[in-house]
Amino acid sequence: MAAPKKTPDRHYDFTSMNKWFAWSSLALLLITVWMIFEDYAKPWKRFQAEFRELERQELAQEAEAERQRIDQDEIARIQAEIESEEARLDEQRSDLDELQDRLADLDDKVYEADVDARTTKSHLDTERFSYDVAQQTGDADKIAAASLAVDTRRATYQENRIALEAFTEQRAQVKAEIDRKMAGLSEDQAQLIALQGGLEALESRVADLGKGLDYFLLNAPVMDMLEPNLRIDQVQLTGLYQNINFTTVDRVDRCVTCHVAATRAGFDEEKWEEPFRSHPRLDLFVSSSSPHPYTQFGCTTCHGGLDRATDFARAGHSPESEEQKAEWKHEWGWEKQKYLDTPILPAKYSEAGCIGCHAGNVWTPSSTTQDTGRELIMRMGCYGCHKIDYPAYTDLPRSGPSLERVASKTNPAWAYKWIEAPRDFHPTTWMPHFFFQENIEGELNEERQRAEIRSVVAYIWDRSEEVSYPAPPRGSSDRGETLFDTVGCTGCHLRDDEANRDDYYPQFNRMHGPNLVRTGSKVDPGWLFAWIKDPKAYNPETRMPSLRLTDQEAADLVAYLMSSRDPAFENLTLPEVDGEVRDELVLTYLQGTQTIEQSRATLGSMDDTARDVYLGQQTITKYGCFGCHNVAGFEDVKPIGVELTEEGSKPIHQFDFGHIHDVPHTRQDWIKTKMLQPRIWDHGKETVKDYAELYRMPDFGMSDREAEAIVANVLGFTKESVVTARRADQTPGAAALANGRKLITRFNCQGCHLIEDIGQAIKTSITDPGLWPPNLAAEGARVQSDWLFEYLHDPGIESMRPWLNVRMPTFGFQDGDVNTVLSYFAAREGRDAFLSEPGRPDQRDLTVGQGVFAMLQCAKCHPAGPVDTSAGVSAAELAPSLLLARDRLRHDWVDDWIKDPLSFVTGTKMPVFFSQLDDGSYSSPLAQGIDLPMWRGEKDRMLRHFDSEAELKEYLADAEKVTAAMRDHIWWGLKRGS
Amino acid sequence: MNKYRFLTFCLLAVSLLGIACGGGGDEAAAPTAAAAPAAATGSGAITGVINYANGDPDTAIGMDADPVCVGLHAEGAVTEQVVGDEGRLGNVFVYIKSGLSGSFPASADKVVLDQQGCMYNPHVSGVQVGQPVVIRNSDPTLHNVHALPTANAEFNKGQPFQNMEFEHKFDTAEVMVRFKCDVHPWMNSYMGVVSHPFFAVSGTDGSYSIENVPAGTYTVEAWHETLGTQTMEVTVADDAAAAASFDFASAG
Amino acid sequence: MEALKNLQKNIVKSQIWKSIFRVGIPTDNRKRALAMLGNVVLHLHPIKVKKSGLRMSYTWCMGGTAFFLFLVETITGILLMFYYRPTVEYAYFDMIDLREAAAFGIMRELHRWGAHAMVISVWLHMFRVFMTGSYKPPREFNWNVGVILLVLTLLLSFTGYLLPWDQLAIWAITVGSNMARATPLLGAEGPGAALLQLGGTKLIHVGSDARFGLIAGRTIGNGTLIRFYVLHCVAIPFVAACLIAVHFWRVRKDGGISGPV
Amino acid sequence: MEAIKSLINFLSYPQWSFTLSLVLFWLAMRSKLLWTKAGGWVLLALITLFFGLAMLDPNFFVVVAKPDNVPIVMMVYLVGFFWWFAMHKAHENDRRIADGEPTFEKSESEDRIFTWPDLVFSEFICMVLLTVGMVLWSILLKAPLEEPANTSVAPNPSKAPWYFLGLQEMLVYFDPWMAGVVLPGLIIVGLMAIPYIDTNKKGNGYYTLKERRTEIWLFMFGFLILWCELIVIGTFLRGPNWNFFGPFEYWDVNKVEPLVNVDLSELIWIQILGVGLPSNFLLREIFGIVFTGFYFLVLPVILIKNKFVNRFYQDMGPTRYYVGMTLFLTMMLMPIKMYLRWFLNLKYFVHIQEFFLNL
Repeated sequence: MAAPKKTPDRHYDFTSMNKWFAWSSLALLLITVWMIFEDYAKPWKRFQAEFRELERQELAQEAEAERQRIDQDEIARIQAEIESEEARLDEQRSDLDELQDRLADLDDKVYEADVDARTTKSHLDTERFSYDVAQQTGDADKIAAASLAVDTRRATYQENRIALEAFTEQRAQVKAEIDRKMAGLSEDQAQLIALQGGLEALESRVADLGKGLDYFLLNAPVMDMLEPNLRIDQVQLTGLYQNINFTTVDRVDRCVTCHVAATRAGFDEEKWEEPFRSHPRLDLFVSSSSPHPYTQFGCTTCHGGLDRATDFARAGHSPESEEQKAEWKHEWGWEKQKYLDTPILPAKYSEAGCIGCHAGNVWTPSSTTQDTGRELIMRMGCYGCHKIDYPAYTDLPRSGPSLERVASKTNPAWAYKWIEAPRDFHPTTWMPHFFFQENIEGELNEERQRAEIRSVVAYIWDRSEEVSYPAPPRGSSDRGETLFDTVGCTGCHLRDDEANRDDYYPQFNRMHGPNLVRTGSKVDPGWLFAWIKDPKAYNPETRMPSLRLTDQEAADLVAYLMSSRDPAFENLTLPEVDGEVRDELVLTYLQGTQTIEQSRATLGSMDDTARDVYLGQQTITKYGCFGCHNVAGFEDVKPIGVELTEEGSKPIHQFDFGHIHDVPHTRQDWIKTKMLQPRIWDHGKETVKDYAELYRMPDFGMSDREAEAIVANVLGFTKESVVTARRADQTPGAAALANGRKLITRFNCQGCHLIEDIGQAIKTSITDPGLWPPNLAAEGARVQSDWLFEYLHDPGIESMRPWLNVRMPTFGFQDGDVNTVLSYFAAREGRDAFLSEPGRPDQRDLTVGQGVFAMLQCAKCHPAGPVDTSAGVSAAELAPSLLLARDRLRHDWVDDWIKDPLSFVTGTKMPVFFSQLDDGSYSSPLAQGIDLPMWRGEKDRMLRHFDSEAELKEYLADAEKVTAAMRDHIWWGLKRGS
Repeated sequence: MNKYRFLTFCLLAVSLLGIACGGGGDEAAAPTAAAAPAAATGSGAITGVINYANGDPDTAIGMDADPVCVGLHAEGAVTEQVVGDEGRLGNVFVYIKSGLSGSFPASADKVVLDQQGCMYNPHVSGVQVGQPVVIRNSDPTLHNVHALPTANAEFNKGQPFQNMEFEHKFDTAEVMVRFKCDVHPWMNSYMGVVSHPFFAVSGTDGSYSIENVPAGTYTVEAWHETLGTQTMEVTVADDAAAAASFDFASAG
Repeated sequence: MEALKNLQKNIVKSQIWKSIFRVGIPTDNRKRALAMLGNVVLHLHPIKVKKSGLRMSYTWCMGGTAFFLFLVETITGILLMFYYRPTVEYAYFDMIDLREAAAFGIMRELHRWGAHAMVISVWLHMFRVFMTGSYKPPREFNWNVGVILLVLTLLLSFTGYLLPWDQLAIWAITVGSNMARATPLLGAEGPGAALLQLGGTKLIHVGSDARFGLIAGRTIGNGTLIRFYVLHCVAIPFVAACLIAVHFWRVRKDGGISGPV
Repeated sequence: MEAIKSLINFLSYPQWSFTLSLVLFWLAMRSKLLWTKAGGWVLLALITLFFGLAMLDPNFFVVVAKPDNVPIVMMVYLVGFFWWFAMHKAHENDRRIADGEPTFEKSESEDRIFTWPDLVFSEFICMVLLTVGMVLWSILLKAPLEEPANTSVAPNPSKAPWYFLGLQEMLVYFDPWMAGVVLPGLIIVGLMAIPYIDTNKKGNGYYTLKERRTEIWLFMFGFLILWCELIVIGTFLRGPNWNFFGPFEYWDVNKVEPLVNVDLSELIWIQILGVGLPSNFLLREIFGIVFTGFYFLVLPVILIKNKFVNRFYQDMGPTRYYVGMTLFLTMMLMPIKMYLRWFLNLKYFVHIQEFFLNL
């Protein structure tokens, strides 16, 4: 082993070591700068800076326009005036100066006196306390001394105050004197400010938005922790929360950090692009005066997305199309947020956001898509198979007709053909296609389906009651047609083979009942006669009302309806099915509970009919027919579909996209595709899955927008994320509205009436607007609840508009339903449902009322007796009879209505006689009109109640008094039978 | 993403530079175009004739519902839809639909719409946005003026007394605004509300003339109550009248 | 220029300066020794080291890296504690805020990646120590301290994994902690747990077993979060810091950075 | 390309990849060429080439590019590098020892260098560079943050933190009490026991392979194969439902693998002896118990007869020998169980569900 080497002093070469050190330090410096930069340069800052500049330019333009607008001559004139005024004041300079001196002097004096007074006051308070102390000692001398001290001090204080007040008064006088002298000048200056103030304000705002040194310093790194212009703008939303794993966290919305202009008005022109646009409909959303102010509701509560995000991609923006996606990727670095369960709803579905608070009861023209979707869900009967635990979809009757007595109505062969393809028979039907869908093709499957359909028919006929009806009396098809078009059938029914549901979008009122084309090939005429005479006799649960038809009318209608026939649906026979295929299906079902051996034995013990009926029962269970129809034996069976109450919160990975790869993996795309092609997810699995395992959702023949309307609802069926107190529908009024609307949709009131500006579908078959059923806007303000209660129970009792052909049907409402309607109308107008009886006015008012009634020629339109139609009066010219007013109308409404009808019902024929003035009061034209020779008689009659003509005219010029008098005349002066 | 970083970085760099150079002052607000000036009217004109082939005549009106009206028309009244001499069509509203630029201050002249003999007079008329319309009742019976616009606000005023009148201004251009009387359903009138003064209504001889048109190329539209609309490209030169005649035919 | 030099001289000669930089720039061996002796941080090192101990190719610098990362984790961890609230309501959204709004939210990345790097460097350190046979006498004890530190490192990382309170976190911890269910004798589903009975009363069940103790509940929840937070921020770092001190001290006592004996 | 990918997918299934890695490990440890500089470069080039090409595959990329999986790629490189490096140095020193020269470390260990400035300065530079590296990593790669915690929705697969994935992988072959408690516990115990079992005085403080071949073989087998490789498998190759996926396979949630495993008792009583299972669990499991007893109690004694093992027995004495042997056999239980599972579908040697005692 070699001897140890001499220990060297150093190990490393320090030149290279220093180089290492230098380079690594430089790297550290650079990386630190990079880190700070990374932390500083957030995209939202760019948006804010850009918007600031855009706004500055906009304001600069406005300022420029304002400068142009200002009349320079006017300014020059005022400035000249100011100069002359100043010159005039200069002449009185010595006077003014003296006044100013006095003012200054008095200021001092006031100040001194004030200090004196306050000093004395504080001493006084001290003496008072000393007095309290003396009281506690109980020493009479001390008490007396203290009391004396208080009194003395109080006297001094009094003097101080007097002095102060005197000086203050003097000062005010001097000031007034000065002001008086300067008045001309001040006025001119005020004018100048009025002229130029707007411009100056604008210019100062422009200057504020400039990017000067201060701007850069305030927003420089590190400095920006103090008071930057560019900052995250956030709002905490109490009670509107993120629902995470059984805990809830208030939302903290930061959207306006980038959407800088969202809450501000005035950025809605084309040129403003997102994120610099105002939110649409600021009257409804976001603005502080709207019902949904930003500070209380934020953005993500309705729109979804990650509330706290400050980055485009992470916020969860959802592109509406592939092009938009590509553009966003390129422009904003968009990427799919795998870990965000609630991405922002695409714009076309954003109404789904309403449901969180409104539980699907928005019902205003501004939420059309969602309303349409809700109506579709109700009409298509989605809730029959899918539980949807929202008030709008619970406690609803089954959406389809009862099958408990169907054997009395039609024949099995027709039923077979109907089930096979309902839309072949009724192009607009809501009944979906269950069979011959894309996932059950092939010969064997078709044979299986034929067996299934036949067995369903067999089961239904097996269980159905059969009543035979006598043939109806002879009727005239022509008369029937007229009746059909005018009596009210067309509010709910179409009779049109060419009809296409989508053409009616979004108004489906005329599809409330079945399309009545081909009725002759479907039903038994005896049944039809009995049915339209009294629908409830056949099915007590039906929503079809009675129109109180006479036998002859009913017979005419039957004749008309039976005249629509289609040979393709007549004289049909049930097709034969392959018994083996049927038996194989029966065996499969039997084997669900039995061993293979047992099932064979059971099958052997059943005859042909029993096998059909058994298979029918199983098939009805499989397809859930009882979700929409009353089927005997299925009264209490649970619905077969997936519950949809929280479908909008279902994690995306729980949606089965099967082998379909061109549908984007989003909730909305899955649901929409499912609506349009319900069996698509079986694609490629048809042969691998067992026949019974295949998807069963039927095809409703939806159009694109129908599907989207439904999606706009289903997306909103989310887990609760709003505390109860923050939800809408919490007040009794809101609940009354919601219940009323549900009932209105259920009974299709809007088929005939215009309610909340929607409806009157019937007008397509009634051309004369005067013959349309009434617009029910303001109904709650107009009619008495007692009257409406009676009327809804039996609309036949009386008629306001005897000339109408269309009849208000008898629905056979329960009291509860009627009360729902009453509460709805009352809540709509924000009024109590009931009023007390008004007192009788004096004779003078009645006389004036009568006179004015004549002068305004009210009776020209409001018939006060039976209408003589021979005089060429068409219904369109007529208005409701006023004879019913006292029983029907609300007393407090009549004069309001006369004064301003348009404010209650847009488009009403009732003219405005009393124009509204700018101050909100109304003017009356009657004081002038009374002098016309033709009204001399009325004038004389009225004058008897007045001391002078002037007094009468004063009365007549007062719109309030006159309308009240008219009301009183209508209330007390018009009598039935007069 | 990198784009923003880069931009913000530049912003930062520029700001530092600005500070280093003693701070850049505010840029003066860029001078911008003032609000569109009132455009001048010109010296051209558009004239033409409205022809009407195989037309159906006007039909008689039954005024039985109101005896007052019957009294006012001893010889009976007819609808005024297709007034015009043989082969000509009156009551056609002709106006420049597009091609104009600039704005035109509203005339202060009042347009009168009279209710006379239970008819509107004139049956077809035109008015500029903001120009006052005076609506008068010259009959000794109740009329109500129910305007049924779509773009403007609806109004419905009762005029129970003879010689009552009121004034109204329209805010928005709209061709046409229909007027009706709810008491006398035969009463109809149409008023074209346009944003400029270049419109006319054809007379019974079918002729019309739009004056003071600035030179330019315009789309001119002719509107008729029952026969619909027709449009035509017209080029107007200074001090000359461009011709634009329309041919209407009854649908039957 | 002259003035500046004077100023520098005055500063360097001032009492304050001298009290801080006691030795000055070590220019001779005595000062080099003094510099190492007089400084509390540097005195972890001996005054002289074996040349082989200086060689990166020998030590791989993995122990030092692990210790440095421990310091990085401590500093970034303390900064993160200013923002982070260990409750099920806030934990996740504090993470979001760190990402979206907090200044220097990058601390979270530093902390997370630092933790991964620390685990790897500790393993490699062990690998190196084994490969040079440095566990052999007299370093058996220090090897064992090292093994404990290795376990603590894993536990630190494991407890920290839960804190973001996202799906990744709780399911990783669920999977990890489910194993405790099967601890022999002490886990409800562990072999022999059924034997621990007192008069027919089972002592070990899901409400009392090792897993329950680990996650403070039957399922991962707020209790787990608090428990892991305290373990992660206080308990384990404290123990680890103590053992690191012991580890370093033993390195010195056992003859410095190992080399051929 | 697709064919190669399918081949790699096939080969990466554990039974083949594990066997392959055992063979490669054996070859590598016996190779000399591999641990030269040229060998190192080739190795690096090959691994990088593989990663580079594989990253072009979307399925591979998705898994490897997950933020939390990046450290594992780093680990693969670092462990690979330091394995090579340690072996490189060991071979160098072995050559020197064979040539009668002092080892590299020995030659320098006598030199004492002042800590200031050499060590302090170099340490400082290391710290600076590490900081730069950490910050760079942090800027370029965002820490993952998934959906908020939700105890009712389990992600598929649910994975433990990456450094415990070896243990999670063991769960496939052992019950949790073994994979999660006993084995990790024994790993720690085993690590701690190393200095006391290893009686080899040589190789203290310098790299060598020849002088402590067995120790290094065993340690490397445990660390590289049973720990690191299982982590890599657990991270990159275990997908939904803990199913195995080749590196280029799509992680299909619906993948189903046949899973019919039998216990040793069923194998013997039913399949071999053709009689039913006895009802007494001790009798039922008798073969398993006997096998386990044989494995842990008898095998060490028998092995003493072996010449190679006998040398250790002589060096270590009985206590060290038996402790060491038990730890070794426990470690070897892992591959044994794995092979039995793959080729015999064996589930448990001993299956006493009554006490949750399943081995």
